[in-house]
Amino acid sequence: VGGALAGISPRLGAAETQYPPEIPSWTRSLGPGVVTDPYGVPSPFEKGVIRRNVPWLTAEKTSSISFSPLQHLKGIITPNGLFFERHHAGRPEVDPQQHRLMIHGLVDRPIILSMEDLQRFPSVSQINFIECPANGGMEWRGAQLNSLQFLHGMVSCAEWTGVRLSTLLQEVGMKPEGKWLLAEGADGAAMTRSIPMEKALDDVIVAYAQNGEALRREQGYPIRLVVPGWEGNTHVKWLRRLEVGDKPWMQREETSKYTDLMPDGTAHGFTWVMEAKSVITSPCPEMPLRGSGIYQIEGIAWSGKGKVKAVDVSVDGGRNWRQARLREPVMSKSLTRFSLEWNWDGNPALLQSRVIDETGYVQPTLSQLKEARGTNSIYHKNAIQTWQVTPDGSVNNVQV
Amino acid sequence: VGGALAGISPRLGAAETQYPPEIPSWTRSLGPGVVTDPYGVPSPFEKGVIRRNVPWLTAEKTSSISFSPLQHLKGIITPNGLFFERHHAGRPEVDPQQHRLMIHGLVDRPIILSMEDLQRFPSVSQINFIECPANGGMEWRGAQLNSLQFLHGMVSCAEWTGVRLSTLLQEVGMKPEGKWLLAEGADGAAMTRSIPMEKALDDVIVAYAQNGEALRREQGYPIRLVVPGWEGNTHVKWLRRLEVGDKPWMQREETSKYTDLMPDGTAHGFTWVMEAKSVITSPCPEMPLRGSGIYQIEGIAWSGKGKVKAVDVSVDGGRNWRQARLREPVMSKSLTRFSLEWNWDGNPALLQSRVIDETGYVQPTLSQLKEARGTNSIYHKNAIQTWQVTPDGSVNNVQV
Amino acid sequence: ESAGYYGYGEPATKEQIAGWDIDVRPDGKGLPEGSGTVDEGMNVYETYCSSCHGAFGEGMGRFPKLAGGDGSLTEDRPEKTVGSYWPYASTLWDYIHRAMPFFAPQSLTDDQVYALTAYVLNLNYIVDGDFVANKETLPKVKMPNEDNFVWEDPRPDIHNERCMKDCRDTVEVTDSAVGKNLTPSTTGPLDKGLTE
Amino acid sequence: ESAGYYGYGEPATKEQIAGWDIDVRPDGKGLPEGSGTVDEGMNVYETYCSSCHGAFGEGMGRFPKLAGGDGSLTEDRPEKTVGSYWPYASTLWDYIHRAMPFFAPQSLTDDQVYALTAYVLNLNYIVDGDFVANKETLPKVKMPNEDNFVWEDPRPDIHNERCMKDCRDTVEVTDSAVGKNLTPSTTGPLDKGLTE
Ligand code: HEC
Ligand code: HEC
Ligand SMILES: [Ca+2]
Ligand SMILES: [Ca+2]
Ligand SMILES: [Ca+2]
Ligand SMILES: [Ca+2]
Ligand SMILES: [Ca+2]
Ligand SMILES: [Ca+2]
Ligand SMILES: [Co+2]
Ligand SMILES: [Co+2]
Repeated sequence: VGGALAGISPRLGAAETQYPPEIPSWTRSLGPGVVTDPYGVPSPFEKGVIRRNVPWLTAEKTSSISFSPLQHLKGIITPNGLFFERHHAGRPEVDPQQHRLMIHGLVDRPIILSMEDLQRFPSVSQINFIECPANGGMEWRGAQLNSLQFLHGMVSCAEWTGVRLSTLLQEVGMKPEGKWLLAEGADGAAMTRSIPMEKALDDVIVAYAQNGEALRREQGYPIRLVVPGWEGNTHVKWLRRLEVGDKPWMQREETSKYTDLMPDGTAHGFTWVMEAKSVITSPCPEMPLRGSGIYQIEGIAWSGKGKVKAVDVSVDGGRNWRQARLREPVMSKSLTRFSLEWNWDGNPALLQSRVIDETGYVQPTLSQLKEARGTNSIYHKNAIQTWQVTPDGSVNNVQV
Repeated sequence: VGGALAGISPRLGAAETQYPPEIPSWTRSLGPGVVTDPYGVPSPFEKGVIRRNVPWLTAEKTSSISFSPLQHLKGIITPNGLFFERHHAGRPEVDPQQHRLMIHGLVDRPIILSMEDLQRFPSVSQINFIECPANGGMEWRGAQLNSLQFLHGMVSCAEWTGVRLSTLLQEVGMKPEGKWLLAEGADGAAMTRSIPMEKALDDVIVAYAQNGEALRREQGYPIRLVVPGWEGNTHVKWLRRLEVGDKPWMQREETSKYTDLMPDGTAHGFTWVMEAKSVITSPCPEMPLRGSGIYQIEGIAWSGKGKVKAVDVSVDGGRNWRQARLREPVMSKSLTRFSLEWNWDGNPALLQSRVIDETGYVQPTLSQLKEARGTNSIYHKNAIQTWQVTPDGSVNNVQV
Repeated sequence: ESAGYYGYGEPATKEQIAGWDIDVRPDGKGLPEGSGTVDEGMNVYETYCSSCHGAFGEGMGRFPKLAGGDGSLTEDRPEKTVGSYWPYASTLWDYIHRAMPFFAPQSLTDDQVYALTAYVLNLNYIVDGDFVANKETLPKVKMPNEDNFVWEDPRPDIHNERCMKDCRDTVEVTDSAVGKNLTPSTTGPLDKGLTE
Repeated sequence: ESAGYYGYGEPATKEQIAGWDIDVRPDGKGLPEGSGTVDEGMNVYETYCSSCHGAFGEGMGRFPKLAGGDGSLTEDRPEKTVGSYWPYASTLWDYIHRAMPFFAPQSLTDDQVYALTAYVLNLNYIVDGDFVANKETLPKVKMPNEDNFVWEDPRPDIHNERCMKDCRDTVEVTDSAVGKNLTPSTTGPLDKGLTE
C-alpha cells in the first residue's frame, strides 16, 4: 500500500472508482474546515430529499400544502427543513422584535407579551406529531397518487419547547365563565380556531422552539400553538392572540372547512382528534424491493389519543397479521416506529400495517371508513394503506 | 377596524410599528407559498444562531472545532445545522454511491457493504449526546472565555438511526478471539480508535441518520459510529472499516491524544466514558438578566454512564443547593433539561449547577479535579461551572 | 400561583385590544358599527372579489365557489358553498374581514365587509335584495344548513377486534394508482405548478 | 441468527482487504515489507514535513512539535512529543502512513514511511543515525515513556456526597474571564481566523 514519491495523490483521476481496494480521493486530501457552513446543510448527494407539492391539488401555492419525504426519513424526529407545510396565505416573514402575543377576553389581566417576555415563563418540551386532517384525503374515491410522500406526507414530528397554556392562563387570571379559547395567527389568513378550555389547560403549549432551535417560518416562527394529537389546523401558527370566551367562535376553519360531511348531508364538527394511523414507509412506491430475500418492513404509527400500543403487519392484504416490533421511545402523541422481518419470495404480495393505540382502538380499513362516512368527508382518512408488491419489486398504491 | 376603500393596505409604511393596536404588514399581505424552500432554512432574524470557532485555539480550520450555540438551544435535540464540529482533516465530501463499509479481521465472512446494503439490516434509533472530551479543556488553569458557546459548546444531542454493531458482527461471524474492534474513517485523517468488544456489542451503532434525515457531512455522512456516552472521538465519522482483533491498536488518537496526563508524569489511557456534567444555559454570558424578578434558571445535564438522576442548583457559589426540576424525557446517555425558579433581588450571585447520575456520581468542583489531576490532563473537564451575576445583570465565567 | 405572579409583559390597553380583537361570533358578539347593502356589496365585490370567485360567486379555476350547490350535499359531488353548507352568517363577515381579498387581507372597511356579506348572502338567495347588513340584522340570519351540523364528535365510529388469523376470505384489488398519471415527480427538481 | 443470515453485501476479497487494511499494532502486526534509513528519512522529511513541523521537529506556529520535551511531563508546561510522550513506535509508522503529509494523506510509499519513522525517532534520540526501520526492527523499539501509561480508567476519582446546606464556608472568586480579551464575538459574523 502506498503511492509514488514523484507525485502527490498519484491515484486521483476521473475514471477511478473509490471503493476497495482503491483509496478514495476524499481520503487522500483535506476537506473544507470547520464553520465552512456556520449553519449546516445536507450533503449535495441528498438534494432529492425535499418537500414536494402536488400542483393540481390547490389553486395557489400560497394556500397550499407540501409533503414531507417520509420515504427518506428515519426514526421519529422530522428535521426542521423537511417538516410538511400548510399555509392559508403563504408564509409570513414575522419580525420577532415586533411580534406580540395578546391574551385577553374573560380574564382579569389582559396582557401583551414580547417574545422575550414569553421565554421567561417556565417552559416544557414535548415530542409530538402534527398531522393535517386532510392527509390522504384525495384517496376516498380511489387510488390516485403512487407515492408515500404525497399519500401520507402531511404528518411530521418534532420536539417542541414552549410555555404551557395553563401557565399563561393562570397568569392572566381566567374568569370562571371562560370555557373556550380563540387562537389567532398573524398571517394573512389571520388563522383562527376555537379550542375548548379543557384541552387548552391539558397539554397545549405556546411553542417557540422546534427540535432545539427557533421555530421555522413554515411552522409559525416565532410562536405557534401545539395542540398534541389534534388536527394540525388547530396548531395556530404565527400566533398573535389568545382570547378567552364562553362560547366557540364558529370560525371559517371550523365550519366551512375541517368538518366532515356525511352521506346523509349532515356534517360533524369539532372532530378535533387525529385517530390512530400507521403506514409502511419501507418498502413504498419510492423505495421498491430489489430482489427476493430478507427485508425489514418498517413504518410509522401514531395516535392523537396517546401512545401506540401495538402495530400489526400483513403481507397478504389483511388476511393474516403478525405483530411488529415497536422501536423505543414510544411516547404519547408522537410518531412511533415499527418493523417486522419479512423474507420475500419474489411473489406478488399486499402489504398493510395496522396500529392499535392505548385506548384499544384498531386502525380501520378504507371500506369501513367509506361505509361509515361515505366518500365526501375529506378529512380524517386514517385507513389502512395497502402497498401492492409485484414480482419485479415495484410497490404500488392500491385499494382492496 | 378596517382600512380605506381607496387604497389596499393603506396603513403599510416604513415608520409604522407592527404591534398592537397596529395590524402588522405581514398580516395584511400574502407570504411566499409552499416549497419556496423545498429544504427549509431558519428565519433571517436568526442569522446569529450559528456554530462558531475560536481562531486562536487551533492551527488550521481543517483540524479544528466549532461550538454549538447552546445559549440559543431549547429542549434536548440539537438541530443538525448547529451540531458541533470536530474534524482532523476537514470535512470530506463522500459519495454515498461509492462509499463502502468493510468488516474483516477475526471473522468468518469478511464483507463489503454498500450504503444500500447497510440500510437493509434491522435498525434502531436512539437519542444520544456526543461530547468532545476536550470540551472546556482550555479552562484548567483559569477562566479564559466569557461565553457559554465556547466554554461548553462541544456537546450536542440527536436521534441517531442505524444498525447495531452486534447485528453486523453476528452477520460476519466473529471468532472467539475477537476482543477488540478497530473503527476507521474515510477522511484524510483516516481516523481510528480501538473499542473493546464488550462496549461494541452493548449499545454501539453504525448510524446513517441523524434527527430523521441522512447524517450531515460534518457528522460523518454517510455513516458514523455512535458509541453512547463515550468520548466523541470514538464515534468515528465517515466510517469505512471495522476490523476485529485480539488486542487494541494503540492508534495516535488513543496514545498521543485523548490520554490524560497526571502531575506525576503518568498518563491514563482508555478513559473512554464521559462522566456526568451539567451547565446552566440561561442565564449565561450571552443571555444576561434584565432586571430583578422571577427567572427560570435552566440548563442541560448528561452522563456517559446512563440517566441523569437529579440536578441541584446553587445561587451562592455552592454553599447551598436546591433540587431542580428535570424535564421529560429523561433518557440514558442523552441530554436532560433542568430548571429551577429563582427570584433575583438584583444582588450579586454565583450560579452553579451540579448533576447526580444514576450511578450516584456527583459532579465535582474544578478544585477537586485539579487536585486529583493537575492542570495538564486537557480532557474530561466535567467540573461545575460558576456564572457570576453582577448587579447590572451581566453574567460572567469565573472560577471559585 | 396567582394571577400576575410573574408580572411579565405589559397590560393590554382597551385601544390595543380593539385594534386586534376582530373575531365575530354567531350571536353577533364582535360585530362593529356600520352597515352595508346588497347593491353596495355588488360594487365592492366586482372590484375586489369577482376576479377570483366569479361574477356570481361561481368560482374560477380552483378558487372557491361562494354560491350555489343547494341540495348537493347528499349528491355524489357535493358543492359546499356559503349557501349550501355554512352554518352561520357571522362567519362570512368574520372571514371576509380577516382574510379577503386574498392578496390584501384586512384592507376593507367595516361598511364594505357588511356590504359584501349582504351581497354574498343574496347571491345565495338567503337574504333579499333590500337586505341591509349590520350588527342587528346579521345574527338573525338563519343559514339553510345550520341544523345539519352535529357539534359533537361521533368517533370512534369504527370498533374493530384485533383479528390475527384468517381475518378475511378474499382480497381483491379494487383500484390502483398505477397509470393514472397524477403523481408528480418524486426525484430531481420540483414539478412546475400548473398555475405558474 | 447465524453468520451470513442476511447475506447482504459482497465478500471482501484478499486484494480488497489489503488495499484498505493499513493499521499497525505495537507488536508489528500490519507492518508491510520495505525499509528506510534515518538519512533517507531526512530527505523525505525536508520535502514533505519540515514546512509544518520545523526542520528538527520543533514545530511551527501551532503545528505540532515532533521532538523534544524530554522530562517535561511533570513540569508546569509539558511538551508532549513523539519522544517525550508516545508509548509505541508503531503508532508513528501508522499515523504518518495514514495521515501525513497533512494535505496529501496516504500518498507516501511504505519505504518513505519507514524512513520518516526512523528519522523522527532519531530526532528524538531514540534510535541511532544508522537505524534501519523495517517490520523486524520497529516493534523492538522501546519508547521512553511507554511505562508511564496506565491503560485502565481510574475514574471515578472523585467521590462526593450530595450536600445541600452549608456545604462550604467561604466562596472566593479566584479568576474571571472578564477583560481577558480572548472571547471571539458571539453575535454577528464569525471572527476571521488568525491563520487566514
Ligand atoms: C386573488 C384571489 C382572491 C380574491 C381577489 C378574493 N378571494 Fe376569496 N378566496 C380566495 C382563496 C384562495 C380562498 C381560499 C383560502 C384558503 O384556502 O384558506 C378564498 C376563500 C374565500 C371564502 C371562503 C370560501 C369557503 O368556502 O370557505 C370567501 C367567503 C371569500 N373568499 C370571499 C371573498 C371576497 C368577499 C372577496 C373580495 C373582497 C374575495 N374573496 C377576494 C381567493 C381570492
Ligand atoms: C500542512 C502542514 C503539515 C505537513 C506538511 C505535515 N504535517 Fe504532520 N501534522 C500537521 C497537523 C495539523 C497535525 C495535527 C493533526 C490533528 O490535529 O489531528 C500533524 C500531526 C503530525 C504528527 C502527530 C503529532 C502528535 O503529537 O500527535 C506527526 C507524527 C506528524 N504530523 C508527522 C508528519 C510528517 C512525517 C510529515 C511529512 C510526511 C508531516 N507531518 C507533514 C500538519 C502537517
Ligand atoms: Ca486505481
Ligand atoms: Ca374535523
Ligand atoms: Ca398606524
Ligand atoms: Ca481519554
Ligand atoms: Ca373577541
Ligand atoms: Ca489490520
Ligand atoms: Co501503504
Ligand atoms: Co375592521
